[in-house]
Amino acid sequence: MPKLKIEDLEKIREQVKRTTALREGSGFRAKVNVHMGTCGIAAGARTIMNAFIKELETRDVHDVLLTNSGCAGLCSQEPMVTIEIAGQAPVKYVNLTEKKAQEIFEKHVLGGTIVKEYALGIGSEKTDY
Amino acid sequence: MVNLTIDGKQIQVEESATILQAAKKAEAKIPTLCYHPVVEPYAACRVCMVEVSLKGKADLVTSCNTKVQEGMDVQTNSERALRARRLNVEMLLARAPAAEPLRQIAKELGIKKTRFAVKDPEEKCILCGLCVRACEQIVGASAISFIERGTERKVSTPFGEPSEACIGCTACAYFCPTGAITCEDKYGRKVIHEEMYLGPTTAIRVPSRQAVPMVPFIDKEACIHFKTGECKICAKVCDREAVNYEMDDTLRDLEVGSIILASGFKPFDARRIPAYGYGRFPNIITAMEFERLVNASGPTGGKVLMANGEEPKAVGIIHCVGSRDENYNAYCSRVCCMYSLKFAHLLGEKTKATIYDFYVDMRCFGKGYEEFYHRLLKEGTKFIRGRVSEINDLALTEKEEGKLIIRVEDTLIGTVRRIPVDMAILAVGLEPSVDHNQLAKKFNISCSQDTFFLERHPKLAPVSSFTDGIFLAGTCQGPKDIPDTVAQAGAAVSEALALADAGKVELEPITAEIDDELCSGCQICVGLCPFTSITYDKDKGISVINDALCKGCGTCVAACPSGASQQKHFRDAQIFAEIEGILLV
Amino acid sequence: MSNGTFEPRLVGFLCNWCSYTGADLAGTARMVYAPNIRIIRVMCSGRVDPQFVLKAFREGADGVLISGCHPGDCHYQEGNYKALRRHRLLSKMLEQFGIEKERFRLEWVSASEGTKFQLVCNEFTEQIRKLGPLNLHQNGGRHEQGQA
Amino acid sequence: MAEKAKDKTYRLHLMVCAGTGCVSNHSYEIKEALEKEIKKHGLENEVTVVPTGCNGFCERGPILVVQPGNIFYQQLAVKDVPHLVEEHFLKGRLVSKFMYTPPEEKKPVPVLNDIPFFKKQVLIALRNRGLIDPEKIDESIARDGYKALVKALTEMTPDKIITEITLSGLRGRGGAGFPTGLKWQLVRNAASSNGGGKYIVCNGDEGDPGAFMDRSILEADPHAVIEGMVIGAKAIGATAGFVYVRNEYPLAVQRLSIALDQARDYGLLGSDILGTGFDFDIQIKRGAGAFVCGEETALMASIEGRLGEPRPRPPYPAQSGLWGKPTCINNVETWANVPMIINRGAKWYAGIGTETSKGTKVFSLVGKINNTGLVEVPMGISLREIIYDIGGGIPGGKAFKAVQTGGPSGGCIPREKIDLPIDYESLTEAGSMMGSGGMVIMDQDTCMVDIARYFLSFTHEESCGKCTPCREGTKAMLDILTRITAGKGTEEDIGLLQDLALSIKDSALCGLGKTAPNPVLTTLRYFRDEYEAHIRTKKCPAHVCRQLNIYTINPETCVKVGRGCDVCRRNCASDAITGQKNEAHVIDRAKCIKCGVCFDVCNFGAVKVD
Repeated sequence: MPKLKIEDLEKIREQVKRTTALREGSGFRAKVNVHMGTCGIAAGARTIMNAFIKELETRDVHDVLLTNSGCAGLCSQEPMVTIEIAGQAPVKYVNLTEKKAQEIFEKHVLGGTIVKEYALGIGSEKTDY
Repeated sequence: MVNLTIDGKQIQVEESATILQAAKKAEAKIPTLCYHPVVEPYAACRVCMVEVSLKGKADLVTSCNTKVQEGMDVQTNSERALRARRLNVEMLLARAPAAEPLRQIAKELGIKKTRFAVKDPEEKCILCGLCVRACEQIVGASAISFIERGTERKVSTPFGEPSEACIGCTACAYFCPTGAITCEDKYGRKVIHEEMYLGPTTAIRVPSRQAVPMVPFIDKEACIHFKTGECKICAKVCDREAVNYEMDDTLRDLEVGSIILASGFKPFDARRIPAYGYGRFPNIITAMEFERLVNASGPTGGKVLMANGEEPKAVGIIHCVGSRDENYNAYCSRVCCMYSLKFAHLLGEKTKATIYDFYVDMRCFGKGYEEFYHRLLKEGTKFIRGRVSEINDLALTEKEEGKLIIRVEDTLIGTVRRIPVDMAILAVGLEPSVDHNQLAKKFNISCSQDTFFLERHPKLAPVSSFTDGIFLAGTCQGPKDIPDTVAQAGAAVSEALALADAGKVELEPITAEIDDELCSGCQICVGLCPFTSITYDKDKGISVINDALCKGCGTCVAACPSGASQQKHFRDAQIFAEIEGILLV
Repeated sequence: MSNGTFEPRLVGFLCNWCSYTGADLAGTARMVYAPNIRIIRVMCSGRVDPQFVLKAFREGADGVLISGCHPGDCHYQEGNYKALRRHRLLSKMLEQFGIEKERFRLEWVSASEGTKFQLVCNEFTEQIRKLGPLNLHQNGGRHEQGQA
Repeated sequence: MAEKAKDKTYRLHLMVCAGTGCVSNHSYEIKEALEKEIKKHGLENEVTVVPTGCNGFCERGPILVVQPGNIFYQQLAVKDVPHLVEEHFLKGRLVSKFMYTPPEEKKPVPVLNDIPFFKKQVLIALRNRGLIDPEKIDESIARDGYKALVKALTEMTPDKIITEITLSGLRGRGGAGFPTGLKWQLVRNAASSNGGGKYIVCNGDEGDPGAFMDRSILEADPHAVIEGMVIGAKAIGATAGFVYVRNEYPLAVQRLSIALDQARDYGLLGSDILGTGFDFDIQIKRGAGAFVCGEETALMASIEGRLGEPRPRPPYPAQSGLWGKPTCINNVETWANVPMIINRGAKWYAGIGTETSKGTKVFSLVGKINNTGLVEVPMGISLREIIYDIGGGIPGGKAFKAVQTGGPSGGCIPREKIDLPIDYESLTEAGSMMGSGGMVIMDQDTCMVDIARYFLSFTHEESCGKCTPCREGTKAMLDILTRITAGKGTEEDIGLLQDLALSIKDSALCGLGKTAPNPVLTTLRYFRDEYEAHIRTKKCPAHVCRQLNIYTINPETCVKVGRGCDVCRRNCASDAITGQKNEAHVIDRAKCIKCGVCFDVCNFGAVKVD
């Protein structure tokens, strides 16, 4: 392996940080919580999850926390996602598809505008973490 | 310089001094156990602890390794120092109750008995590490060290096995203050002439007591410094700073016209005849040892004494030891008869002993020699003709008790006799010197059957060798006595001078030559010449012989495929003709 | 040659420093040895050209002896080693010519070994006597016919 | 493959503790099981498993922390893995039965930071524990590893570095607490004799019973130590460094070797580091486990290949160390602190801790405490906080009696001093010392004479034997203490013990000997009554010294409760107990060897000890 220069060190740092940032637990501007209870998974939450992962990767976004939780209690409207922009009330989206997820990610998570047509409501209960 | 106070006394010492050294100057006594001036301080026994106040801070330190500092106030016997010292000595006493220096210090400190458990009342080792440090720092061998930890600690060689690193210098035993390390005296025989053969020699000595110049030298074989690079004790104690380790044997190239070899002889080793008991019984000595003994500058001041310091009452002199003997040397050593007679005479002069002289033939061939023999006959020496078969200490009668018994067949009366004596002198013969063979090779000299150098001609060239310019003198050519040696040496010098006086040397006429026309330049001859006298001339494409270097062996001639190389006086044609000639009939 | 008892004709090449002096010693010591050997002095056994040996055989010698200093004692340092090598090679060649290798001998005799020289001469003479004459000439090997 | 993994974003990171404690509790098996299960559920592209260094809460191993979310699972077994994977990682439901429940509470605490054990800790030396895979240099770099090195090499002069360290107030974490900046300054100023060169040494010869912070740091974050050493080398002008680590720490040696190789590959070690023209390399020297080799002069002798025994100081290593060259020796923890100080500045570091002791200190909590483990706390924290808040108090609701700090060289601090704020000075004041940071907690059932005897037997065993006070003195003290615990002590023994202790402290050659009497001195100071009880009434108040115990059987309990179960008689080694089933059993005092087996085996509490 060739010896590193100072700039290389910085490059490695940035590159690896992206993948390990999740472990740090703070400093995120938004949290995307995919509800992955049995009902959610049955309704296709995995696809939604993968869609978000793909978005994060392709857009090279590192300050958004993607996580999952159990059933939100509204099994009929699964798949569901709760999006919480730092300092704002969480918003729940229901009946999602891959396409909707992409749109929500772009407009709400990155843009800060709530995509009202897919939203269930604002200010629902907070998750534990 | 540093100013400090020791026990209230203001003194000034060098900056590099330790408190212990300063205390010595201030005449304050600090007991020590693990300290020795010639090795590095170890600070292990903690007996030399003193209380030091510096800048308002008081502390206990070991005086052996702590350097002095400006303004130190040292209390060698403060309550605090004494308490630590006493307790440490008391604890050490429990470990090594048999260590004398420790008991002495304990006594001085008023410790009568240790309160701690004694493991071994015979233990002497106080683990001061002087032996380990001496072995490492002075000897440089590091053959011993501490093994185990804590109370199990002890001095040992690696794995407790005899260490190859040990050079047997016994420095550890010497440095041991308590006698916990001892060394065995393997040379149990304490005899007065031990200076000659017995015991390891000292590394610094004068060659002999009458040596000129009377200057000591360092024997590299025995010196620890040359084995390990350490020690240098002699330099430390020499006030004149005369010890020089750098001085080395130097090789000097001298260009000379002729060489006289006078490499001398070595006495026959009497140990080779076990029946004569040399080395096994005390008071059986060789002629050289007797010479040393009887010498006024010898170990006894010239008195003839036995190992126990008494004068012998009967002495036997045995001729032909190793000479005229098919089993050892067949030749006669020529000098033994006469020196044996001299010994008999000296013994008669210096002692009241009965003297027996066992001879095979009395060979008194020189001028005045026979007369000397007759004088001895008159002096009462008992001459017995016969070769001694054995010397032992097996007494058959009370009279023989404690004596050496010489068994011999007296050929004049035809009976085997047992002669009890107190001392036996072996008249050992002469052999070529130790490096005789290497010399012969180096100078290309042949040796005769008796292994001495061979002269060119016994009658016509008795001091020349087969090599021009190399002459022989003295016993390297054959056993001879002093007058003969002097005569031969004179002759050798004359021969050499004759050459020098002529100022020129005639070259061998028999050198080889190369015919330019015939030489094909194959260079076979170049590699063959042992004298590198043949070189290849690149320009001409032929080999060329340097006449001055060529010795005329003709090896190149025999190998030349084209017959270009020829030896003067030994040309191929000449030899062919010779062959034809001798085979005509 | 002769009728009655066969007397071998031997040629000895002796080096000047050891063997020739050794022979001299045997002579001055009046040792008796077989008179069959005819001696040629060379400065060194290394001077002995293989041609000399062949020539000796061609001229009618029944045996050839080369004698030099003991190994390591050569007056010229290593001439005797050269002789040793040549002896080995030449022995092989002689066999191919039909000359028994026993007829060609190399011995080390030092200047002090008069006795050894006597011994070697007597032994060699006896050996050749047993082998009989070389008879090169009867087998068409006459030198008048030229060499191959 | 490695390159690809670097870019891969995972939804979940499962941080499996791979410190020695958890590894011996089969954490590698857990890791394998996790990977297998994850694959089974097809989650391998969403979830990754990362082995980390010691998490610190060793009591609860094997430990798994799920990130993001900081979910703390503890005491996992391989059989639990399928359930855990399915519930949490697949379905997203936290599994509370694997969570930690603090002793006094009923509800499990899911999040690591909410667990009291972690809440009060401030991580500097252990900043990367549980967050990176110590065998991957990239992860260390991502957590700002070698950032301080760049700063030190490009922006700072050696003097500036030393000033920064001096201002931070960092003191040696190995025990004595010598100001690190000052030490560096001394080494920097020292003229190097015979041909130049200076050395850096990292002392990882951790030998105190119950202390394992050096091991944990080397295992969890070897790059922090390497980085600290390179910065130190730049500051003092050294070209070569050694890490002296015990061979009994195979995992630490292995991780450090890997880290050194990776750093060398990256050009962070060796010649021309990061192209700045600075040369420095580090070698590992493995020690054979002699306690005394933790003493700096003995350690250097050992590195040089000589007998590992101390030599008198001065000269200090700063003047004449390894092979006679000026040498800077610091402890593992000290080195690990250095990069953070350079990164975040002396002011930040000096803001933590007390007036004289700055920063944090890592302590290992062992003994009679609920939360055994490794904790990093700010200086000045009280013993009470450590023992009760972080340590979770004493098991079985027993009373706290004393804490031994500083290992066998330290002393016992009694209950009365529980509110002592911990720093170098306060501990020394209390007769103990900071030491390397071992904390052995003792409860009411601990006999302080026996504790002193235990520590003395350790120092006696580990004394190199060079100097008289340590070699003979520890033996003498141990003999006396053994005598006292066997009920054969006399009134004079206490005086003699005190004299010996003071004299050894005063006159021993090295730190080992000078501090060896501390356990005796502190127990004499705070628990003299226990010594007196052993000597005068031949009783051990804690019933630990069995030779002083008198065992009897309460006949009533024996018959009524235990129905003369006969277990004690069958187990008695010396046939001292007589009796039959359903009858009261009796101990024959003459025959009793006081082994205590009957007391241990009696299920009914019929056997009494007095």
